[in-house]
Order: sequence, then structure tokens, then C-alpha cells
Amino acid sequence: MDNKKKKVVVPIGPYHPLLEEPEYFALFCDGEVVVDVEWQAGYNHRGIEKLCETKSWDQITFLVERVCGICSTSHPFAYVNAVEDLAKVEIPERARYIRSIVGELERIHSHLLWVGLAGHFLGYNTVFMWAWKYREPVLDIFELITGNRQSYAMMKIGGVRRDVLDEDIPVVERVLDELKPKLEMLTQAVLDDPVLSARLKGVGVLTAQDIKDYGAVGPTARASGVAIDVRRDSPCAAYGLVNWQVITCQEGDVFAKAVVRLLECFESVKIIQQCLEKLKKNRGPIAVEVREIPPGEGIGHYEAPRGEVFHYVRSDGTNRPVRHKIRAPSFVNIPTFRASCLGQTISDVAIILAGVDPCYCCTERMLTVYDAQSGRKMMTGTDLVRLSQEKTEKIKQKMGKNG
Amino acid sequence: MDLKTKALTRSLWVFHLSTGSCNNCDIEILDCLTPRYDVERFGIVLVGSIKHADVLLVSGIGTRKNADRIKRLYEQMPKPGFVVAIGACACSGGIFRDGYAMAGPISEIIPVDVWIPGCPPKPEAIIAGIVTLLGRLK
Amino acid sequence: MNDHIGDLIQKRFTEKIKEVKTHSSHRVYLTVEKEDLLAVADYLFREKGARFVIASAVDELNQFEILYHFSFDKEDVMVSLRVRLTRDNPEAPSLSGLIKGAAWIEREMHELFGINFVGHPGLKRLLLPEDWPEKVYPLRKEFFMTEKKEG
Amino acid sequence: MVSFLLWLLLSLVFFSLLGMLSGWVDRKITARIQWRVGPPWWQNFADLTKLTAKEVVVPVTAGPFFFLAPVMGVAAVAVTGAVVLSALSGTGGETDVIVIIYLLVIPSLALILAGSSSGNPLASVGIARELKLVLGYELPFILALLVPVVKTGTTRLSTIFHLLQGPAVLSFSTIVALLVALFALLGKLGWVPFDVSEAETEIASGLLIEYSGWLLALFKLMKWMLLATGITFLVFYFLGGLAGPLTAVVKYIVLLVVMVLIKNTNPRLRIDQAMKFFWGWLTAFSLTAILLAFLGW
Repeated sequence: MDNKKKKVVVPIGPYHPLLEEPEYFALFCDGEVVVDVEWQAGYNHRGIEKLCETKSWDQITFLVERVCGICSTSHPFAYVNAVEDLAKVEIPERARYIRSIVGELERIHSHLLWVGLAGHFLGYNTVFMWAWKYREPVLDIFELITGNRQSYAMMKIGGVRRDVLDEDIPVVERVLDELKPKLEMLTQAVLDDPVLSARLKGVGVLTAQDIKDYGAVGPTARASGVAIDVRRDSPCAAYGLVNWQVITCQEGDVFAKAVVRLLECFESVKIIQQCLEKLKKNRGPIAVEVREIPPGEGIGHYEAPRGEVFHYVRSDGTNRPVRHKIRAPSFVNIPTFRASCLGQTISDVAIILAGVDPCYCCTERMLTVYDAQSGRKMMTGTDLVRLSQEKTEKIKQKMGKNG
Repeated sequence: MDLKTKALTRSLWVFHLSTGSCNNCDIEILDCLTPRYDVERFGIVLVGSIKHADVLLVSGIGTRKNADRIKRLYEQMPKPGFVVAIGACACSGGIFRDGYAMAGPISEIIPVDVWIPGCPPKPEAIIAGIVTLLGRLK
Repeated sequence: MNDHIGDLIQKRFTEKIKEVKTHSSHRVYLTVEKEDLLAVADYLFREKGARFVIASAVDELNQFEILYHFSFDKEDVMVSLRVRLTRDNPEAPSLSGLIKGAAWIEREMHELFGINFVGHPGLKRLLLPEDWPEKVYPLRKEFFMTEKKEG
Repeated sequence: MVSFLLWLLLSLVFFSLLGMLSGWVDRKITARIQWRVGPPWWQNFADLTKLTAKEVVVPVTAGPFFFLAPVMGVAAVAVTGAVVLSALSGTGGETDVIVIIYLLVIPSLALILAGSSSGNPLASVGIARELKLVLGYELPFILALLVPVVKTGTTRLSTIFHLLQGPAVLSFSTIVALLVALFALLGKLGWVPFDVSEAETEIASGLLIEYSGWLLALFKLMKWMLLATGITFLVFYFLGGLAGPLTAVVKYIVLLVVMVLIKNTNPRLRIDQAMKFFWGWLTAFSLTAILLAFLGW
């Protein structure tokens, strides 16, 4: 492209306050108008796909949890779906409800996080603080039912790892009841703000054709009127057993994406409430035992907050996969920038980039290699969680003594 | 303690650097700014330029592609400046430690003053880490 | 319903489909020659309106395999096209002309497996660092940690 | 001349102290709106002290203006303050309101100079935006300042300060003009919604990206002083602040709080939207205000 050379290059990244993660976008600008975008990735490249080939089936759930911290239950979710597809395992009903509860809680926390960050990108820190304030109780629920604020370690091949205790259910219900009016208030505040509308409407429009060309998924697709949602299209866990709706918008701009995300939070609350009701009546096992994984291949997908997470596993009958392919939603969502950024101003690009809720950690999941011969001990996810909790305890004790 | 050190302990400006982390630590760092923890009470603010920073918060394994940039950013930080490694990955490499994509842990790339382990460390732990750093300044 | 899509493809490309594996009612794996890949993919993507999900390469020691996953969301069927490539000259036609979203994953497979995609507009590195040695492909089975130390 | 130097010194001390406290009020109210506690009152003093003790990292691309620009900015605001103070005391002589208009452009120019001499690509985007912004807010600002001129029939600053008291203050035209000037001041300060040139999440503090140590401290000081001087000027110019010292303080705080509230209830405007706002709505408002002033409203 010749016109690239003549234009000013405005770098966004690799270290840029817009992105919490390192990433490099070169914006080729003519004045304030962006004429081309180039993306350079790999700053976050860790090598999970290769590492998966060196781990046993059970360990991988912990590893894929660390593909991304924000969708830290979606990746294990898709992974166990894939392995269960491979081994043709049916999970017990109680496990289905628990999986959906964790998945939907994560969606609420992730969408609120996005709303807050989007406000922050627009210099509207009040929205940022309010959204994150309302997000805290969700993290509290997580700590209550899974033991950690992030990286919940709930998924397990054949079911879930922990049960949701009866005495915790009313607490979760109470928090959700309190959350709902706050969510409504926040949604009203965001959607009614005239200046926000001026900044977001008609910005970064993606057409349904763009979505199809790039294979974009999740809220990015649904905001453009493409009603795909893995939870409905391919119901796993409890999604076929409860009532909820797929939210779509037609406009395809950043505003529509915000609307979709905010309204999805309400659907998530609805799903969780129904699941909790069913949990009270259903007393079954929370997991079936899966002794070995037969040779073959399996595909699992799940609707993460950002879109479809896709996992492909292949087994040769040993205790570790031959190949594990992970496709995070951002991998197909980020290339749409080329369609949505061109012709926009730099100010808008910032919010467009934020609009698809890109998650670079997810995109660059690959590449850590581990020497199978050396036999050096690797830390597993459980070790890390245990260490982390021990450290926290220690710090707490120390703080307690000092203060 | 002289006035300058005292002023420094009351006004730490931090720059956050993610070098191949899984986002967990990053959002917990941001969480420290939000209403429940509100570190601005102690004069801690997140700044957008490394030139304004007193503390470099590093999370993640320190990928090979990043190693040079981490060093460069460290050099650009006006002294006195401190480095805090946040999370299991930054401290030791964590679950990704044997990967060839990894140049870290961070302490092998730049000198680290305080390590905050955890996957991810809770905001309380991060604040405790910063308090440790302040204690060391005195 | 599922047979419907599998049957349709088979009827249309009787000669070209070498092997059909139906794992479950939602998962179909079809093997095609790499010469026929574009035609079948075009049929799935353009005519049947399938969504391109992703491609995944597998190193099978004696050959490479690429699976192109297409999703029929309404029918809840995942159709995966399997292409086999020889190990000494791994080369496949590029789908990026047909599907824009395929450009990245082909770049990724190119750098991680060393597979060449004919007709790809910008087959350069996506993820690996600039100082990564040439002709070292980390996701191939022969790649071990020892090579990290050299690089 | 000697007396003006004294005024200058007084202005420097007074407005920097007042500015840092006002800056704290801003941070504190912001924090309260965001459900936070916020920093203690001496926070800005600690920040300033710390910055002066830090190393200054000078980029290789920096020119001489890299050092000159912040000094120039602070000096300009201090002179503005001195002019306002001396006019208030009645010793200002023939100083014109036009001087204030000139002086209040200099901080923006200093920022532009700073950005251009740092040679950073993000800063260059910041320069373009700041330039446009200056063009944007100057027009309604000047028009708004004309309203008291029309009312008093003079451009002499001290006369306006002393004449505009009592019922003339509460007229409809001054209120409109004041609001316009307040928005222009927000633009001069680079506060949300007009913080395009610094926009942390877009261009990483833009113009100031390369600054560190005492040079950055000077720019921070400039912003704080501009905040204090600007509001003080508005209080006396539009609101008849001379009527009583206590009411002047109340007026000052009210204006400050209004500005902070505007800042916290709006997202950042795109530069073209900001221009439209300044040249469209605000210019129309200020023209109306002038018309009303002529009619004696």
C-alpha cells in the first residue's frame, strides 16, 4: 500500500494505557482520520497449545483456565465439552446447573468490566468506577462458591469439581436481587446519556456481511443483527433447560455492542436464578467418573462473554492429548478492526478497539514448550492456586499481626 | 526521613506493564483503583506515561518478544523508580515457566524490588505489597 | 437433520469426498483432497451459509493434517473438512481469498507448523518474536525445549 | 514596575496555593461521585514535592523549548494573576481586558510548544488537537468577555471590576456569558469533556508524554494555577466578587464545583464534536448574551 508511506503513523501500544495488555496497532493516519490499521501480535504469546500436549487430561483444565483471566471459566467449559464430546460422556443434571451458574456469573462480571473500561476509554471515569463497584459483589459470590475471585477451577471432565452448598444459595440469591436494580440504573444511565450516544452511535459500524466474512462471534456479531449464540444453538450444560433470550441489535455500531452487553447481564441474572431454583430440588451427583479417554477427536464450544470459544482435542488413547487447538473469540473478532476502523478518527478508533472487548491473552494462547524428557516438575494449576491461597493467608496473618 | 522521601511515599505514581499475563493480575490491579479499595487515598494513581511513573508494576511472564521493551521502559523510568512483580508468572514464570516464549521471570530482565505472588494476587495482597515497598523506602 | 447436511455435501461432491466420519449427530468429519478444498469450502461458506470457525493443523509425524471447521449454527452441526499434506512439502491452497477471517489462522499455521499457503496475500509472522530462528516450527512434534536454548 | 513585581510574587504564591487546594477539591469531589474516599488535602503538595525530587529524563529528540515551555506557561499564568490582583486593588492602571485574553492563550501555546519539542508521535496528534481546541474555545470566550464590556462601556479591567456590582450582576446576559466562559475555561484546562489533547486512553497523556521530574511539576503547577486564576477572574469579572470577600469565596467554590460536576458527568468529546460545540452552541449563546446586554437585560 503506497498511501501508507505518506501518512503519519500513530502507534497504539505495545504499552499503551488503552490496553491493559501489550499489543501493537499502527494506525496510519491522514490528519485525524485513520486510513489503515496494522496489527502486530505476539507480545502475549505464552504457548498453551503445545503445553497442553505435555499435560494429562485433568491438568489441562487448570492450564486452559489461564488462557485468559477474564474468561477463566469459558475456556475450561469449552475444553470439557470437547473431551466429553470425544468420550461421549453425559454429565449429571446437577453439574449442568452449576456449570451454567458459574458461566453466567462470569458473563455478568465480564460485561460489567467491559462497560467500566469502555467508560474509562471515553474519559468517563464515573461510569468506570460505578460499573466496577457493582462488579465487586459478583466477585464476592465467586469467592463464596468457588473459593477464588478469578480462576475458579470449577470445571472437571464429567462434571464439576465442587458442589454449591445449600446454605450459600440464599446468599447468592440475595446478592443477585440487590444487583438487579443497580444494573437497571447503570443501563439507564449509559443508554440515556446524550453525550455517550453522540460518541458511540454510528461509530465503527460492522455489517452482517462483515461479520460473516470475518467469522466474528459473540456480542460483536449479535450487535450487527447476526443472532448466533452457542448457548442456544448448541445447548450444553443447563442452557436448554431454562428460559432466556438471545439479545440482538441491528445497528452494528459500538453503541449497539454496549446495549447487547448490558441487556445480556439481565438474561444472565435470569438464568442463574432459574438454575438456583432447580438446584434446590435436584440432589444428584455432581460428576461422573471418567476413567480414560478413548482415541478419537472431539470438538467443544461455549459462548464466552466475548463470543464463541472453540476447543478441538485429539486423543490417541494415552493420558494426554495429541493436539489441542484453542480458538478464542478475539482471534476472529480482532481482524474486524480493518473493516470498522478505516475512515474513522483516532478518538473513535480507541473506542472501536475497545468495542469488541478484545482479549489478547486469549488470542495468543500458544507456545510454551516443556521438555518431556527432562522430567522437571511443572507446577500445575492446583499447585498455583494452593500456593496463592497460602500466600494470601500468610499475608493476611502478617497484616493481622501488624495492624 | 527527609521531606523528599516522605513526599515520595505519599505520592506513588504507578505504570502498569503486562508482559504476557493472563489478564487476571491486570484486572486485579485495576480493581485496586475502584471504590472498594481506592488506593488514591494513599496518593497512588495509575499514570499513562512511563516518564511520569515512580513504580513499574509488571505482571506476566516477560515474553521473549517483550524482553527488550521491558528493559527500555525500565531505563526510561525517572529515578528513583521501583519495580514490583505481580503474580505467580512475574515472580517465577508460574505455569508457563518452561516455555521458550518466556524470557523472564521478570527479575532476570530488570531488578525487582518487591514480589507479590498469587494467581492472581487479591487486591488486598497487592496493596500489602505496595505497603512493603513503602516500608522499605523509609 | 444432520444427515441432511452430510448427505447434501456428499451428493454434491460424490467423487471428491474421500471419507466420511460421523462422530455424533452434531459432528461430521469429511476428508477431501487439497485440490478440491476450495470448491467444497466455497460450497459450504457461500452456498450453504456456514460460519467459518477456525482451522487447526495436526502433526501426525508422517504427514500434516489440517481441519477446517465450519459451523451450521441453526442446525447445530459442526462440519470439519480434513486435508492431508505430505511432510516434505506441506502446501495447501489459501482460503483467505474466499473467507477474510481465514487470513490470520493461515499465518499462524504457517509460522507454527511451517505449512505454506498458496495464494495468501501476506504470509508473514503473526505471533513469534522477531529474533525467532527461521525454519523452526514450535508446534511440530520434533520441537523440544533444547531448541529454545539455542535460539 | 517594582510594585508589579511584588504583585507577581504575590500572585505566584497565592494562586499556586489556591490552585493546589482547588485541585484537591476537584480530586476529592470526583472521588466522592465515584463512591471513593479520595486523597487527603495535602495530596497535591506531596505530588509536587515528589516530582521536583525526581530525575528528569530528556528525550534525544528534545529541543530547547522542551525546557522553556513549562517556564513560559507558569510565567504567563502568574502574570495573569498579577494583572487581576493589581486591577482588583485599583492600582492596575490602564490594564485592558484584552491583556487577559492574550495571556490566557499562552498556557495552551506552552503545551503545544512542549509537545512539538518532545518529538513523540502521540504528542504530535496532541498538538493538532490542542491547536484546533484553542481555535474552538477562543471565539466564544472572547465574545463572552465582551458582555461586561458592553455593560460598562469600557475595556479597562479595574473599572469593570469595580463597576459591575449589585443588580447588574444578576442580569440574564451575564449568567449566559459566564456559563460560556466557564466552558471555555474547561477547554483551557483540558478537562473532560475537552481533554482530547491529553486523552490518556487515546494518546497517553499526549503533549506531556515525554515530561518528567520538575518539568512535569511545572506543567502541573501551571494547570493548578490556571484553574485558580481562571475561576478568580470569572468571579470578579462576571459576578461582582468585590461586593464582599465572603461572598467571593462562596462564588469561587460554587464555580469550582460546577466545573467538577461537568467534568464527572460527561465522556470525552471527539475533537470535531468539541469544535461544533464551541463554534455552534457556545458562539450562538455568547452572541445572544451580547445582544441582551445591549438591550440592557
